Amino acid sequence: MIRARCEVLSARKAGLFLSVTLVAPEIAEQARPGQFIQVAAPEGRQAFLRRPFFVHQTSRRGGWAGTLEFVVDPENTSEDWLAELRAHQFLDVIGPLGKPFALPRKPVSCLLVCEDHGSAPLYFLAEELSGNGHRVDMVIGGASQDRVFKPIEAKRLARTIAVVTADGSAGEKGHTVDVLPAVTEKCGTQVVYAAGPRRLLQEVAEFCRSRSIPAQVAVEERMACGLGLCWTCVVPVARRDGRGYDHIRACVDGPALNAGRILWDRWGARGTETMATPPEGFPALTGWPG
Amino acid sequence: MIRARCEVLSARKAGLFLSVTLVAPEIAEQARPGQFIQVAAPEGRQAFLRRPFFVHQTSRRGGWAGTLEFVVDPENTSEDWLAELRAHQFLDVIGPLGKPFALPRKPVSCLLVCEDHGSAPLYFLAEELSGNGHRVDMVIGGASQDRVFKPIEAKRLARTIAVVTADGSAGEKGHTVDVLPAVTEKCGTQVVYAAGPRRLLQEVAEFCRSRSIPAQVAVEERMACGLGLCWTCVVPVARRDGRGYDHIRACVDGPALNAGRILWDRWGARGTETMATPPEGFPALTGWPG
Amino acid sequence: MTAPARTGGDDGSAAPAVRPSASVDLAGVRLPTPVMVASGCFGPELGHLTDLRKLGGIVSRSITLGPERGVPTPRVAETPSGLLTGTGLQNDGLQAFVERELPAMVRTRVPVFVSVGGFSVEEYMQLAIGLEPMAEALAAIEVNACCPSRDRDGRWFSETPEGAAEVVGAVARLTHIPVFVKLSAAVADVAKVADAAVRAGALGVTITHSLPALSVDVGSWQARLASGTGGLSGPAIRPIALRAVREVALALPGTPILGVGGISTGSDAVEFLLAGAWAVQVGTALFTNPSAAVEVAQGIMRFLSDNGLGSVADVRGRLGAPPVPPPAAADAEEGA
Amino acid sequence: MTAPARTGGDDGSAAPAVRPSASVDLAGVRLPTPVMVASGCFGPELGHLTDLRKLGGIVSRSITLGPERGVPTPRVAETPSGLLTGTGLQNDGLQAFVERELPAMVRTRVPVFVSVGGFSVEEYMQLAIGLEPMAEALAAIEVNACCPSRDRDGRWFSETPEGAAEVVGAVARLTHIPVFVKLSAAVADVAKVADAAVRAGALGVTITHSLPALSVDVGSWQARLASGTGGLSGPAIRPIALRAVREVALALPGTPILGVGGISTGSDAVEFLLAGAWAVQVGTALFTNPSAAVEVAQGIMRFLSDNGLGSVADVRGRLGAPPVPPPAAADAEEGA
Ligand SMILES: Cc1cc2nc3c(=O)[nH]c(=O)nc-3n(C[C@H](O)[C@H](O)[C@H](O)COP(=O)(O)OP(=O)(O)OC[C@H]3O[C@@H](n4cnc5c(N)ncnc54)[C@H](O)[C@@H]3O)c2cc1C
Ligand SMILES: Cc1cc2nc3c(=O)[nH]c(=O)nc-3n(C[C@H](O)[C@H](O)[C@H](O)COP(=O)(O)OP(=O)(O)OC[C@H]3O[C@@H](n4cnc5c(N)ncnc54)[C@H](O)[C@@H]3O)c2cc1C
Ligand SMILES: Cc1cc2nc3c(=O)[nH]c(=O)nc-3n(C[C@H](O)[C@H](O)[C@H](O)COP(=O)(O)O)c2cc1C
Ligand SMILES: Cc1cc2nc3c(=O)[nH]c(=O)nc-3n(C[C@H](O)[C@H](O)[C@H](O)COP(=O)(O)O)c2cc1C
Ligand code: FES
Ligand code: FES
Repeated sequence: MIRARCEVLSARKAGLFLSVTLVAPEIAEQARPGQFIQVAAPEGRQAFLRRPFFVHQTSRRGGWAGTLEFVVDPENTSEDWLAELRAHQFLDVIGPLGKPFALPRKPVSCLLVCEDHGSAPLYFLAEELSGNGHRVDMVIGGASQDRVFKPIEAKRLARTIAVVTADGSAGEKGHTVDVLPAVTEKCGTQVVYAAGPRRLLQEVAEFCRSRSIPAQVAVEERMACGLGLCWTCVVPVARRDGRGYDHIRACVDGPALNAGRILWDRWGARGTETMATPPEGFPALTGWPG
Repeated sequence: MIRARCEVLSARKAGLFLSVTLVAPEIAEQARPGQFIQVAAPEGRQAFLRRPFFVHQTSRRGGWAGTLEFVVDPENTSEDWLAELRAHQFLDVIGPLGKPFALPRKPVSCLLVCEDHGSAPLYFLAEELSGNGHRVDMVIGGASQDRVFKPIEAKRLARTIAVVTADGSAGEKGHTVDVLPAVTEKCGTQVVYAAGPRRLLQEVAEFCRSRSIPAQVAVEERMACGLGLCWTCVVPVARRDGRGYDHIRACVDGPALNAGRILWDRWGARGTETMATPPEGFPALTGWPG
Repeated sequence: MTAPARTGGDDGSAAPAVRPSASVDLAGVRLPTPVMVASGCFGPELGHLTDLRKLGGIVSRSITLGPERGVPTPRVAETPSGLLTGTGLQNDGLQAFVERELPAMVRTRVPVFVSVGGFSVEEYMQLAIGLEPMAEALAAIEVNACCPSRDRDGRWFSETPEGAAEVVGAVARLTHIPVFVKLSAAVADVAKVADAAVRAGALGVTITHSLPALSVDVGSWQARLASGTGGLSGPAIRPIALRAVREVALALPGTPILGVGGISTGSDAVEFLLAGAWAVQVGTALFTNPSAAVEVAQGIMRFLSDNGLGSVADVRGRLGAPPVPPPAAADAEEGA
Repeated sequence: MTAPARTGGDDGSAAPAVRPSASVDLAGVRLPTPVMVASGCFGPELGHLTDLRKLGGIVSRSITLGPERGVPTPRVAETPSGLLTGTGLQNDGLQAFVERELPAMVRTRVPVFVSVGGFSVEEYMQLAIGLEPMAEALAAIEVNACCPSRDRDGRWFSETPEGAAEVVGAVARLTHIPVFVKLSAAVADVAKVADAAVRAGALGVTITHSLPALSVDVGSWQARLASGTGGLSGPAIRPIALRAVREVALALPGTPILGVGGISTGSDAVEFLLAGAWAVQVGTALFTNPSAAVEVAQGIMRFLSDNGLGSVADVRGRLGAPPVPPPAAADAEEGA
C-alpha cells in the first residue's frame, strides 16, 4: 500500500471507456489482479472522496516498465474530472489496495466472466493465469458494442471468448449469463472468476452454485476510504463455520471474494432488520482447487 | 444586467496579472467604467460564489468588437480556476453590474490614482474621459514593477503618468499617495478618481478632503451575490442630509462612490457597536463638477 | 405503505393524460408553483435576470419594527459548500418596508409572505398589528422565530418549544393573515418546536433558517464575520435541513412544510418533497444562479411528468415508497 | 483582553528561543501532539501510509457491550463537501475489542482513548467495569453520548443535559480512567449539555459528533443510506462544529475541549484552537489523506513558530485577541 503522485502518461478512449496509464512504479510492482487503486479528486471539489478503480494492467518490464493502467467508465460517474483525465496531469494515487483474486495452484480451466469495467481486473487476471499455464476462456458482456471493453485484447489473452450484448450490436444478443451453460460445457470450466455489476456477480454465483463450480467475484460497494478505516463498504458473508454471517469490508477483505460466501439477498437489501438472523446452513462452496 | 455564456478569447499575462478577454457583445455594449462583472465558478467547487471583476475594457467596434476584458490578480485568490483561465473555455458571466463612475459634464483636469487591479477600471475610465475631452493624468502604484499593470498603456491614455512602487523597482520608491501633492499641483487636478486597496482609497479620500478636491472611488467589499439581493457588501456612508449614516450596497449603490460620503473609520471596523452613532456633521463634499 | 398516487385514468396507466399541475395548496394558501424565494434573498434586481412572475412566491427579508442598520462588514465568508453570512437583520423598519419595498413585490403578482423578526414578543405583536392593513396584499406572514430574544439572554425564540410558541402566538392572535413560522434545524428535536408553534397558531412551518456557525481567519485571529457567529446556508446544510424536514413531516403530517436549505436544482427540491415538504424555498442558490428558483420549479415539473404524477402532493412525504411501477407491472400487481 | 502569551525571554521579542512544544496537557491527560484520530476513523491499516507514532492519540471506534453487526449498505453517501455515513455502530463488542483491536492501538505507544457506546445506562456501566482492568493501557474513555437511548424513544442521550449527565455519570462513577464525553453540536444549547456532562464527572468534552442528516436518491425514492438518517461529517460541518466549540469554551473555560468536525489542515485546526479547543481530532480527512492527522499537527507547529508562541495553550481560546505584535511595537506598548 503506497501513496504516490503519479503522472498520467496517456488517457485514451477504448469504446466508451477511458483507459488511463499512470507512471507508478512502486504500485505497479506490487499490484495483483483484483486489487484496486484510490484516485484523489482535485482540490476544492464538493465531492472530495477518492474514487476506486481496479488495476487493469501493470508493466514491470520493457518500454512501459513501471506503468499501471486503469479504466474509467465515464457513464458511471457524475464527476467531470474523471472523464476529462489527460496526459501529463498528476494524480494522487493510493494502491494497490484490497485482496487480489486467489490463483489456482495446479493447472485448471478458468472461465472469466465480465461486463462493463469488470473487464479491467479480469484482463489483468487472464494474463496472469495464462502465464501460469492455466486455460483461460472469457465471456464479455455489455449493453452494446461500445460498452464491450477491448474484445481484440481479450482474444489475445484467452483460448476462446464469447461476446454478449443486450442489443446484439456485438456478439450474441442476450444476457451474459445465458451463454454460461454452453461455454462452461465446451471449455471444461473448473473455476470461474467474475467482475462487473452486482447483478452479474449474483447471477454467476448462482449459476456456479448450481453446477458446483467454485467462483470468485470482485465485489464493488460504495467506499468512503478504501483503506479499511471506515467500515462503510461491507458485504454480508456467511461465517466459515456456517453459523450466522458477518459484515466484512470489500476494501480489505475483498474485492475478491469467494462467491459462495456472499449472502446476495441480504447484501444492500433494505429492511433486512426484519429478516431472520442469522441464516444458518446456507449452501457454501468452501473448497478452492489447488 | 445580462447573463451570458461567454467564450474566453484570450487569457494573457501582463506582469503578474492575467488579462482575460471575453466574447460578450451585450455586456460590452452596456458596460461603463467602474462597473463590474460576476464570473461563475466551475460546477462542483466547494467555493461556489461568483467572483467580481471590474470591466477593464470593452470593444464595440473593429476586429475586437463585442469583446470585454477583465484583469485577474492571481495573488489575490486561492481559487486555481481563476489563475488558470484559458482561451476557448466558456464562462458564465453576469454584467455589467453596479454604478459606474460619474463623469464630469464640463471639461476638467482629472487625476486617476490606482494600485494593483485598481488599474483595470481606471484605464477604462481614462479612455472614456480623454474621449470626452478631459485632461487625464495617472498615478499608478504597486508593491513592485510586476504589480504595476501595463504602464505602457497608461502612457498612451494619460497626459502624464507617475509610477510608484514600494520597493522602487519601477518609478519612484514610496507610497502611492506621497506623490499626490506634487502631481495634483502640477496637473491642476480638479477631480480625482481612485481604485485599488481600501487603504489607498482612504488615503486618497483624506488627501482630497484636505485639498477640497472632489473624489470618486471604486470600492470593493466582500460580495455574496453582486446583484443587490443579499446585503452583505455594505459600506457605511453619511446620509445626504448629514444626519447619521446608512449601510449602502457596494454592488448596487457602488462600486463608484463619492469618497467624501464614506465613513472610512467605521467601514469594516470591529466593535463599531460601541462607537457613537450617528456621527453627525461629518465633513462631506457634496458637489461634483459639471 | 401506500403506492404513490397515479394520474391518467383508472386503468393504472402511468402516462398522465394532462400536464402535472404546478400549483400547491398550503392549507388554504395557494402557490402557483412549489418554489418560493427564501427570506433575505429577494430583491427586485432579480427581475433583470429571471421572470418573477414564474416564482411560486416571495418571502421578504425579515422586517423589524424600527429600522436596523445591521452589523459592519465583513458580512460574508465562504466555507466548504457553504455561505456564512451575518447581516444583523438590516432593514428600514416596518413603515419603510410597507411604503417602499412591498409595492414592488406585490407588483410581481406572485404570493408575498412578509417575514417578521423581533427581539421581544411585544415587537412581534406590533408587527402583526402593523401588517393587518396590508392583509389584502399578503399571502402570509412568516414569523422568523430565529431571532435573539431580549428576555432569553439573546438566545433564539426558536430554540425551545415555548419560545417558538410565544412569538407565533403573539402574531397569530392579532392577525387574520395566515401565519407560517420559520424555524431552525439547529435544535435537538425540531419536531417538538414545530409542534408547539403549530399549536400556538402557525398554519405551516418553514425549515430551516441558516445554521449558527463560525469561521475564523487564522491570519488575524478574528472571526471572519464582524458579527462573530453567522448563519450557514447553501449546499453544505442541505442534508441537515432535509433531515429536519423529515422529522417534522413525520410528526405533523397535516401541517404544510416549506423546505429550505441548500436547494439549487429540481432534484434537490424533490428530495425535500419526498421527505415531506409541501413546497420549497430557494435562497443562496439565487446568488450564483438568479434563475435558480424558476429552474427548480421546472425540474420538479419534469420529475412529476417523468413519474406520471399529477401534482406535487403525489410525491410529498413518499420517501421509501417505490416509484410508480411501469404499467405492465402495475397491472400484474393489481391482479394479484 | 490579554495579549497572547509570548516566549523567547522577558524582552518581549517575538522570536522564540526554543521550538514550540507540541504536547498538550488535558487536565492531566497528556497528548504528545494536539491532533488525535477521531472515533470511527482509525484502523491499523493507517500505519501503512502514515507514521502512527506521530499521532497525538487515537480514539477507538465506539465499542458496545456485545457485538453489533451494524446496518446494511449503502452506508455512505457524498453530499456537498460532506460525508454522510451510517454504519450502525458495527463492532465485535467489548471482549473482542480488548483481545483483538486494542493491542495494535497500544503498540503505537500513543495515548489511546476507548470510545464506548450503548443503548441504555446499564450498558455504559458494564462497559466502564469491563474496561477497568485495562486502565494501565488507556489514556481515557470517551463516552459517546450520541447513541440512541432505549428509554428515550431512541433519542440520543446527548440531546439533553440530563441524558448526557446520566451516561457520563454512569461511567465516571465506576472507573478510575479519565472520562471525556463526545457530544453533538446538533442541539440548541451545547454549552448546557457540556456543563451537565462535566458536572457528572467528565474531565473533558469532545465536540462534535457527526450531525444527523439525510440524503435522498430521487431516482429510487429511497434514502441514500440503508439506515435512513446518517451522520454528516467533513468540511461541510466545520463552521458548525467550530461554533459549538466556541460556545462550550466560553461557558467552561477550565474544561479541556477536543474540537472535531471537518478538520483537514493545520489552519482548520488553528481555527478550533483559537475558538477554545485544547486539542483536535481528525476523522473524515483521513479517508482521502491518510497522513492528515500528522500534517495537521505539523501545520499547528508551524503556526506556533510563525507567531512566536511556545505552545498550543498560548493560542487556545484567543479568538479576537490580536496576534503577537512585532517586537518594536511590543516594546512601545510595554513602555506606555
Ligand atoms: C473496488 C472498486 C473498483 C472499481 N473499479 C472501477 C473501474 O475499474 N472502472 C470504473 O469505471 N469504475 C470502477 N468502480 C466504480 C467507480 O469507482 C465509481 O463508478 C466511480 O467512483 C464513480 O463515482 P462517482 O461518485 O463519480 O459516481 P456517482 O456519480 O456518484 O454515481 C454514479 C454511479 O457510480 C456508482 N458509484 C459511485 N461511487 C461508488 C463507489 N464508491 N462504489 C461503488 N459504486 C459507486 C453509483 O452507484 C452510481 O451508479 C469501482 C468501484 C469499486 C468499489
Ligand atoms: C467590485 C469588485 C471588483 C473587483 N475587481 C477585481 C478585479 O478587477 N481584479 C481582481 O483581481 N480582483 C477584483 N476583485 C477582487 C476579487 O473579486 C477577489 O480577489 C477574488 O474574488 C478572489 O476571490 P477568492 O475567494 O479566490 O479570494 P480568497 O482566496 O478568498 O481571498 C483572497 C483575497 O481576496 C479578497 N477577497 C475575496 N473575495 C472578495 C470579495 N468578494 N470582495 C472583496 N475582496 C475579496 C480577500 O480579502 C483576500 O484578501 C474585485 C472585487 C470587487 C468586490
Ligand atoms: C444573506 C442572507 C440573508 C438572510 N436573511 C434572512 C432573513 O432576514 N430572515 C429569515 O428568516 N431568513 C433569512 N435567511 C435564511 C434563508 O431564508 C434560508 O433559510 C437559509 O439561507 C437556507 O436556505 P439556502 O441554503 O437556500 O440559502 C437569510 C439567508 C441569507 C443567505
Ligand atoms: C465512518 C465514520 C464512523 C464514525 N464512528 C464513530 C464512532 O463510532 N463513535 C463516535 O463517537 N464518532 C464516530 N464518528 C464521528 C467522528 O468521530 C467525528 O466526530 C465526526 O466524523 C466529525 O469529524 P470529521 O469531520 O473530522 O470526520 C464517525 C465518523 C465517521 C465518518
Ligand atoms: S471503504 Fe472504508 S473500510 Fe472499506
Ligand atoms: S453583494 Fe449581495 S447585495 Fe451586494
